[in-house]
This record gives sequence, structure tokens and C-alpha cells, in this order.
Amino acid sequence: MRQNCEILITFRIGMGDLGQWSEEVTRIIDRFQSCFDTMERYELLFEYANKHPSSLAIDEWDDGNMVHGCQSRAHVECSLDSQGGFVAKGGADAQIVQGLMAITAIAVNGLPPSEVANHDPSYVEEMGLSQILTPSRANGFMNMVKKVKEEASQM
Amino acid sequence: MRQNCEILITFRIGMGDLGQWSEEVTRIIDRFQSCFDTMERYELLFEYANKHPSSLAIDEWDDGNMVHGCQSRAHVECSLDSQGGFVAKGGADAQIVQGLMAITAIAVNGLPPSEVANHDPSYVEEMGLSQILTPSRANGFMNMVKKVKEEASQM
Amino acid sequence: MPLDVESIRSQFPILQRTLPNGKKLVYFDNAATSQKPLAVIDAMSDFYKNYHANAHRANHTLADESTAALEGARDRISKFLGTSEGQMIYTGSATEAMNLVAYGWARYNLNKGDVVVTTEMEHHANIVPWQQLSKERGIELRYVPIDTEKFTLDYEAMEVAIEGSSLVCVGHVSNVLGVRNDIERVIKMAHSQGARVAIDSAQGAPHEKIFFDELGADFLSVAAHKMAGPTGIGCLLVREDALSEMGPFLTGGSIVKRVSLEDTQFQEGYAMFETGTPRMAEAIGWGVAVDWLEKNIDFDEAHRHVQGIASWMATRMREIPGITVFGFPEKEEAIGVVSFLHDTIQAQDLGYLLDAGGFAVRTGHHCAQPLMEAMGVGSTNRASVWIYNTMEEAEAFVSHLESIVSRFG
Amino acid sequence: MPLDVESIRSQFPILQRTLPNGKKLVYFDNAATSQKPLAVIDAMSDFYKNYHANAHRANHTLADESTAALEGARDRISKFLGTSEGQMIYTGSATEAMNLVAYGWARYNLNKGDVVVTTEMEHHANIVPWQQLSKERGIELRYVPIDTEKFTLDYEAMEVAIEGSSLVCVGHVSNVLGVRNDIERVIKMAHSQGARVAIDSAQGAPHEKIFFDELGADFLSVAAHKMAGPTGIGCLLVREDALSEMGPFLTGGSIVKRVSLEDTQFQEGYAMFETGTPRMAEAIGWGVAVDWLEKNIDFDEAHRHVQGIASWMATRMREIPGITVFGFPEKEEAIGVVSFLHDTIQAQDLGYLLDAGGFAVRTGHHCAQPLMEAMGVGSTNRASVWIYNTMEEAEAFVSHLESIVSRFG
Ligand SMILES: Cc1ncc(COP(=O)(O)O)c(C=O)c1O
Ligand SMILES: Cc1ncc(COP(=O)(O)O)c(C=O)c1O
Repeated sequence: MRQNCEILITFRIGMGDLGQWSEEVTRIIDRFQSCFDTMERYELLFEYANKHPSSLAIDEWDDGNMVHGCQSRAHVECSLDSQGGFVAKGGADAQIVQGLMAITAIAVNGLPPSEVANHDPSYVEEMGLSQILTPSRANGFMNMVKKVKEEASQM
Repeated sequence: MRQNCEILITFRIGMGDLGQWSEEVTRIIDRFQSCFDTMERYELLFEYANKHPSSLAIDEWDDGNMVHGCQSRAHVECSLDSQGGFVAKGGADAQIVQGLMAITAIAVNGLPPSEVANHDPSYVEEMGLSQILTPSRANGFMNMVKKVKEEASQM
Repeated sequence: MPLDVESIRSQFPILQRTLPNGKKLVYFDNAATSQKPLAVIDAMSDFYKNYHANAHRANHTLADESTAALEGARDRISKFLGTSEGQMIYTGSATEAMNLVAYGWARYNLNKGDVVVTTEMEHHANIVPWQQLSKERGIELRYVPIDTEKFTLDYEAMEVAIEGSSLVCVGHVSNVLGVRNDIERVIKMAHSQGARVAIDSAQGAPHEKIFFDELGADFLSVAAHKMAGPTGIGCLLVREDALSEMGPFLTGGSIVKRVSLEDTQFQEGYAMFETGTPRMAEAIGWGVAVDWLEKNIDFDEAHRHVQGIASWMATRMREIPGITVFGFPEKEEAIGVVSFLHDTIQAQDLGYLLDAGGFAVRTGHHCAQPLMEAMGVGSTNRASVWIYNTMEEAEAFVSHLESIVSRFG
Repeated sequence: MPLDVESIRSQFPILQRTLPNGKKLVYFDNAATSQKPLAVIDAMSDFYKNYHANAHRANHTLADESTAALEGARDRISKFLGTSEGQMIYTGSATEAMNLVAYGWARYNLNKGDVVVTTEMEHHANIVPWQQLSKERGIELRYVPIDTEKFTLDYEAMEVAIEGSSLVCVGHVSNVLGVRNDIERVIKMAHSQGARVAIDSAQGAPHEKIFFDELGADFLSVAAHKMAGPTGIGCLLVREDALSEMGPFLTGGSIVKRVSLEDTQFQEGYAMFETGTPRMAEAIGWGVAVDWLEKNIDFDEAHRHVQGIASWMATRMREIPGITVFGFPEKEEAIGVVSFLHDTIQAQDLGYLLDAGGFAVRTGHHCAQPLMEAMGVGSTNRASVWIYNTMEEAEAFVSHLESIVSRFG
């Protein structure tokens, strides 16, 4: 399907060349790569959603931390921990989005903000999530990453 | 062109089976059939427009004798002559329409109204005018014939 | 004779689609928009490839052909909807058709204190125009509630609401519940009070043959894209006497007899409302769609087919732990829509998980937030069935839903 | 580099058409509507065959693909017109775009005694909405006359007319005369008086690259079908500050954040104005049309090509006995339109006689009756040129016209 391919290509380019990831992220990639099908990938996403390392409680959701362009509600709050490491807390009403947020948090939390500002989220590509991330979902995910990177660059 | 053919077929059916015409009409058919191309047919129509046997003067054009559904203005006034023969007077601002009206007048004038009420105008088909009578022009012509027949049927 | 579903399916190219995830498409989002048979798609291409020109007032062959096609379509569509071409106004959509009632009729006939009645069950297209009118003109807007036990309109409340009203606006079929409202009764009630009636038939016309002249409604809106036709076109059907009370709405070329610097003399009848270059490809495509329906679909059989599938799905889905089905898709007169939710799997997630199996359903408030509120939910998942769906698809759907619930529930 | 007209022509299927009278089509009715390249036709078929679904708020793949295509088209079309997607509102046509200015801006901002300025040269789409507004609201409507010697707007009279006005509505290019108005000057004049400016660019956008943001107009209307795009879609471009002064016009689904029984909270920006199921196939087709133009057409070259042909035709036609050409298609900035009449061959007959040679021209008042009046005629024959026309076609046209005049004149 032509239209769709164009979008996916943009999406790939938007994510830059494949980078090097932390051990943790590499392990997640491996787990996703061993999935049999989309349904299993969703199961994994639900799993990460449930064990989100820094989820944002629903009473902290406000206009300021809202991610625009998502189909469902999504919020990201960024801060620094006591060692100056980056912390992204995320909350979404959909588990799948929450799962993506969890993985992003795992990938960026603890890094110096300057690194987060240049963060390359192409691991979702490696995880085989591009089938799941149809154009507008990819758009929502990219907006979330963009918000994280922007906030990091201002720290 | 599919769409067009459909319309032309309707148009043919609408005109009924080919009938028998007066000597005068047969002569006109012969003249049209000897035309080389559309331009020559138009020349003939212009000629008939100019020698319209009963044209309707422009100051007699009114809402009552107007033919609807023509691209240009067209008016037909029907009456009986002193012998009870039918008389259609026609006027149009386009010569081509005026020519068609002239031929119709030649075909029906002098006939008893009851015959005019059942008038079959398929001679225009025989004249090779269906190329000229694209759908909406055919429509205008058919409306004119319809008006003549309706008025005749009420006499 | 039952529908020949295999033959029907084979005429819809998109139904052969395999999704990027390798699954075959199972399209259960028909209430949002229907798919198109090849004949419709080809007719529009044929127009653009062979005889596209601006219709009307032209003296060249192409323009004449396009005019004939455009007007031929009007003739066939209006006949298909049980009326004649003088009673049909092409619009951009069903939504725009309802706006035409608001701007072209109500603004010319209603004033401060007049009453418009609509219902809680309506699509936003049959609510927001009346709210706007109410704000601008001081018109009183009354809502007929739904009976949340029976999931029908509360006709007794309607009787009261209609008293002293000037316009009653009711949906033919609910896009959320598939409820077929008793529009015949509503029309009678309204007319007995001297009120005009506007029926939103966006969801009705795809499932039930419309006999507009017999029905007696004053206005009825239709969307082409929900009944095998293209996007970008719909129509408003208008009864003759209501039409004579209407005034210009969208203005410009085509709808005028004569424009001078001082004033404009408008065309009469439907021709007063179709300004600008006509939606030609769209009208031609829709004309072919109604021909196609006429030829391929017996509407009674289609209803039995669609209702049979939806009814079976609803019954089976109610047996799945945690699934709630709203309303009564099992009822004989219900129209192929199954709205549902799971207790713990959030609606959007459920939509994605169904999509992972190739099943296209809609998730959201379906542009009917007041109804959602009455039902006490923010959104639903909605599977909606049309003529080309099969029992096999329904079975696969239910079994995929079962597996989702057992894995994610 | 001059246009590669042969390569361009080969991409328009209709240009290969042979008419029922055996003549090859020569299409000189481009000001009425342009033809479409195969890429545009195929893109729409592809949509219907492969990924048609209702856009927005959906969680299934098809809906996601159609949303991406719809929004991708918005992005490319707005960029092509020199602005960004937030400034573009899809409408059904250029006519509807001007009505959106009248209903969505003027009705919220103008009141009794306010002044709207338009001109005698306008298409009815840029006159009738203002007359209606004037009637409903007691707004004063002023017309800038044309200079019937120079066939241009009378800019001195315009200076006076604009004084104290709130809105100035001017055509970019006349569909009857091909005159390119000095819209830059008009925009400056209007803004210096604190008035907003609406440009009717239905005839401008097909011939001249629009840089909306640079231009500084507040509103600008465009018709897709006149620039290689499909029927049934156009747009209004709106400057940010003007957009913030607009209020809802057509209402229903999609344009709302939240609907309750009491009230509706609308979306902001362009999203407040696109209600109902989007014109999806149309937007996608138009998006491909602008891609096609971007790739195949250098607008400066196109202008030279089009103007060169029209200028040559006008010059030669003036030499034919009895033929009057209106205005000055020979001027360098004129845009490919030749309006003409014969002394004795009535306009409609002349149209038919040209059609007999395969030449499609338009005959009538071109929805510009006030201009016709100023020119002292009821109608004209109009040949209008676009990118795919050739000098050979122009030569054949002139020679056929000569033969008509000698045989029928
Ligand atoms: C100058 C001008 N303005 C507006 C329009 C209206 O465009 P549409 O018919 O596409 O709405 C036209 C089309 O003929 C035009 O030539
Ligand atoms: C009941 C109902 N009314 C009106 C509409 C509006 O139709 P459209 O979006 O085609 O204008 C819809 C479409 O979803 C609908 O379901």
C-alpha cells in the first residue's frame, strides 16, 4: 500500500540510523524479536505497561504535561533525579501507549539530559513494532519522544 | 463513451420506430443524408432557419410559449389554420434551434391535430442529426416536440 | 432469495486486502463508512478519463455529456430514494444536509421562542446545528430522552416535547445502538402538532429502502459514502411545500437567474441550493452506486442477512467474560450495529488488539456524546455489519475477541 | 527550460479522446475546469480499492492509513500554496470557501453600517454572498468599477471605496478577461485602512504559484478542479489572526471537543470548520495533483506557454471579420483567456460550430453578469488555455473559426 509505505519510510528516517542501546534496551529488543506475532508483541507491551518504572499518577495529568496528537490521553512529566539523571514519568489511558512510555522511560531514565536531547528511538523499529505503529500511532509516539527530547534539551 | 451511448439509446427509443414521412420531410432527409460532415449539416440547418415557414416574431415570445430545458431561448406557439390544419410557429435566439424548429414546422404544419399529437420526430435521426444533438440539446429538442404534441392533443 | 454474498464480495476490491501485519481484512466499520464496488470506482475514473468537463451552460460535447451524466444521476438517486429529482438537493455530506435545514429553512422560518425538538440519541450532526440556532435565535431546544432500559426513544416524553414545537429532528437509525426509531410515528406526532420533521437517515438509507414521498417527512438527509457511494457527497430530500419555504443558503454561481449590482434573482426549487461547480464525479459515482444496489441487493434480504450476523455476534459476545453489549442488536428490527466494552481492557487497546487480528471496528464516542452520557460511558467499541460481511467473519471475530479477553482481560 | 508539453499531454487520458463526430478533442475550456493527469485519477481509485475508511478517531489499520493520507495531503497542499496546514480549511469548492468567509468571519465581525467592498469584475461567487450579507445585516456593499478602456479595475475608485471599509473582496484573475489584478496593491490599500482582504483565487492558483504567507491576504479561496485536482473540493486559506476571529459555520461531528445537552465546546483553528466525514478521496486526489504540478510544472514557464498561445490566438482572431476580442489577452501579465463574439453568428451557435470541429469552448455569461453588463454584452464565447494546450491546437482553432465565419458569418 503506497501511502502507508511512504509514511513508514518517513518514520524510519525520522528515527535516524540505528544506534547503540543500553543493555536493558537490548534485552527488551531481544524479547520483542522473539515474539511470534503481533499479539505476542502486544502482550509484552502490556507487561511493560504494568511494570512501568516511573508511571505518572492520573492526578498528576494536566494540560502542561499532555502529549498532543495521540488517539488516547497521554502525559509525560520530565525531571532530574538527585544525581542529575533524567527522569521521564509517563501516564496514558491506553495500556499499549503506557507500554511504549515504559520502554522509553527505561531507555532514557538516568541518562544525562544532553544525551536524552539527542535520543534516538529507533529501537521500536528493531522491536518489530512498526507493524503496530500505524501512521497516526507512530505520530503519537513520535510526539511523546519529541516532548521528552525538548524538555531534556532545556534542562 | 458509455454514459453518452446510454443517453443516445434512450433518445432513439424515445423517438419510437422510424415512421413514414411526407414528401417534403423525405426530401429534407435526403438533403441531410447527402451532407459530407457535421459542418454541412449545420449549414443546412442555418438555411432552414432562414426560410422558416412560420417563425414566431420576437415580440410574441412570452412565458406561455417558452420551451423549457433549452440552452438558449426558444418559443413555440401552436394554433389551427382556417382549414383546421395545425400550425406551429417557432422562434429561437440560436439559428440551429430555429432550424430544428423550421423542420418540425414543415413536418407538422397542415396536419390534423390528432396526427400531430402522435407525431414521431425520428426523422432527425434519419437526417444524421444525432451527432449534433448531444444529450442536453436532444433534451431541448424533445421538449419542443413534446410541447407541440401536448398542445395538439388539447385541440 | 438470499443475498449472493460471495458474488457481492467479489465486486469490492478492498475486501481482498491483506493488512501489513499479514492478516486478511475483516471490515466491521460499516457504520462509519461503507466500501465501494468496482463499478463505482471505475465510473468515476471513466468520467475523469473520458468526459470530464464543467456541467451546465456549455455548448461543447464534453460538457454536454457531463451534464447528462450529472442529471441522470440525480434522476436515478432521487428515484432510488422514493422521490423525484425536484425534491433532491445535492450536498457535501449528510452533515451538510442537516445544516441546510438549519440555514436554508429554520433561519427563514423560526424565531425567538419557537421550539425545536431533537433527541439524546442523535449524532452530533443532528444536535450541534440546533444548539447553534438556539444560541443565535433564542430558539428553545428540547431533547427527548432515551429509555435506558429498553434502549429506545421515550415516545411518551416525545409526545410532550413536540407540543407547540415547529421542527422535530430525529435519527432514523442510531449509529451507536443500531436502534431503528419509529420515524413513521414521529412524523405523525409532529405533523399533528403542525411541526415539520427532519429525519437524519445517514444510517437508515444504507439498510432500508427509503420511500421519501410515502414517508411524508419534510426533510431527510443521506450520506452517499455509507451506501456504496463516494466520499464528498450526500443529499437533502425536501417535500415540495417545505422547499417553498426555504431561502438561499450557500450562494454564488449556478443558483441564480440574474445578478445585477443591486440584487440577485435566485433559481427556484432545488436549483436554489447547489452553487458552484457541481460535485460531478461524486454524483456520477453515487448514481452508479444506487444502480448497483438496485441490481444486486434486495433490501429485505439484506436486512435479514445483516441483522442475522449482528444478532449472532451480540449473543455470543455477551457470553464472553467481562464483555458488555449495549442495547439489543438481537432485536428483529435492529440494524447491524454491536456496541460493546470490556470491563478491564480499555476501549482503544481493545481496538488495537482486534486490529491485530485484521478486524476493523470503530472505537470512540461515535459523535454521539449525549448518548454516551445517557449510557454512562465515554466510548464504546463498535462492530457494524453490512451486505458483504459473512458469518465466517463474525465467527472469526468472536473467536479472536475470546482469545484477546483470555490473554489480556 | 520550456514545458515538455508532449510529455505533459501524454499524462492526461482525456486529451486522447475522439468525439462522437469523429473529431479529436481540443480542450479550450480550462477556465471552467481543468483536466486531470492519470496519477490523480489512479490515486483516488487506489484509495477506494485499497485503504478507504473513515479517517480520524479510529484504531484500525485502514482508518489509520486513510487518516495519514488525508493529513498528508493537507500538509502538501498547504505547502504548495505557500502556507502551513494550520492555515488551510478544506471546503467543497472555491464558492463554498467564499461563503465560509461570509458566514464564518463576516457574520461574527460585521454589523449594520459596516462596509464590504467588491468589484464589478467578480465571479458571482464573490458577489452574491456579499449581497446576501448586506441584505441580512444592513451592511453597505460597494462595487469598484472596471475601466472599460483598459479592462482593468479602476484603482483610483478602489482607493475611495476602501475608505472606512472592513472587508475587501477581490478576484485574483478574471475568468472572463484573464486580467490579473494587482492584488498586492489591493492588499496594501485595504490593510492601510484596517480592512481585511479576501482574494478569490479560483483562476489565480492554476496559473501562478501562490505564496499565501508572503502575500499577506487574510483569506484566499482555491478550487482544486481548476488546477488538475478532482471535483468536490477546494479550500480557504486564512491568516492566523483572521482565523482567531472566526466562529463556527457548518456544524456537526469532528469539529467539537465535547458536546453536552447544554452546550458544545468547539475545536480551535481550522479544525473548527471541517465537519462531517472528510472529503477523503478528493483531498487525496488533490494532494497528488499538487505533487504532480510540483514535479512537472515550472509556473513561470507555464505562464509564458499559456500566455503565448492565448496572445497569438487573440491577435489572429482580431483579424477575422466580425470577431471582437474583449480586453487584452496579448498583455504579458494576462492569463490565457480569450473572450470573443461574432457580429452576426449568435454565441451559442458559434459554440456548436466550434464543437463541430472538436473545439471545446465555453459560451455564456461565465457567472459574471455585472461584468457582462459593464462590457455591454449578454454573453461571450471564451477559449481558455492551460499547460497541456499547444500552438498546433491554437492554429487549428483559428483556422476552424475562420472557416465558420466565412461559411456562416
Ligand atoms: C473567478 C472565479 N471565482 C470563483 C469560481 C467558483 O469556483 P467553483 O465553481 O469551483 O466553486 C470560479 C469558477 O468558475 C471562478 O472562475
Ligand atoms: C446518524 C448519523 N448522522 C449523521 C452522520 C454524518 O454523516 P457525514 O459524516 O457523512 O456527514 C453520521 C455519520 O457518522 C451518522 O452516523
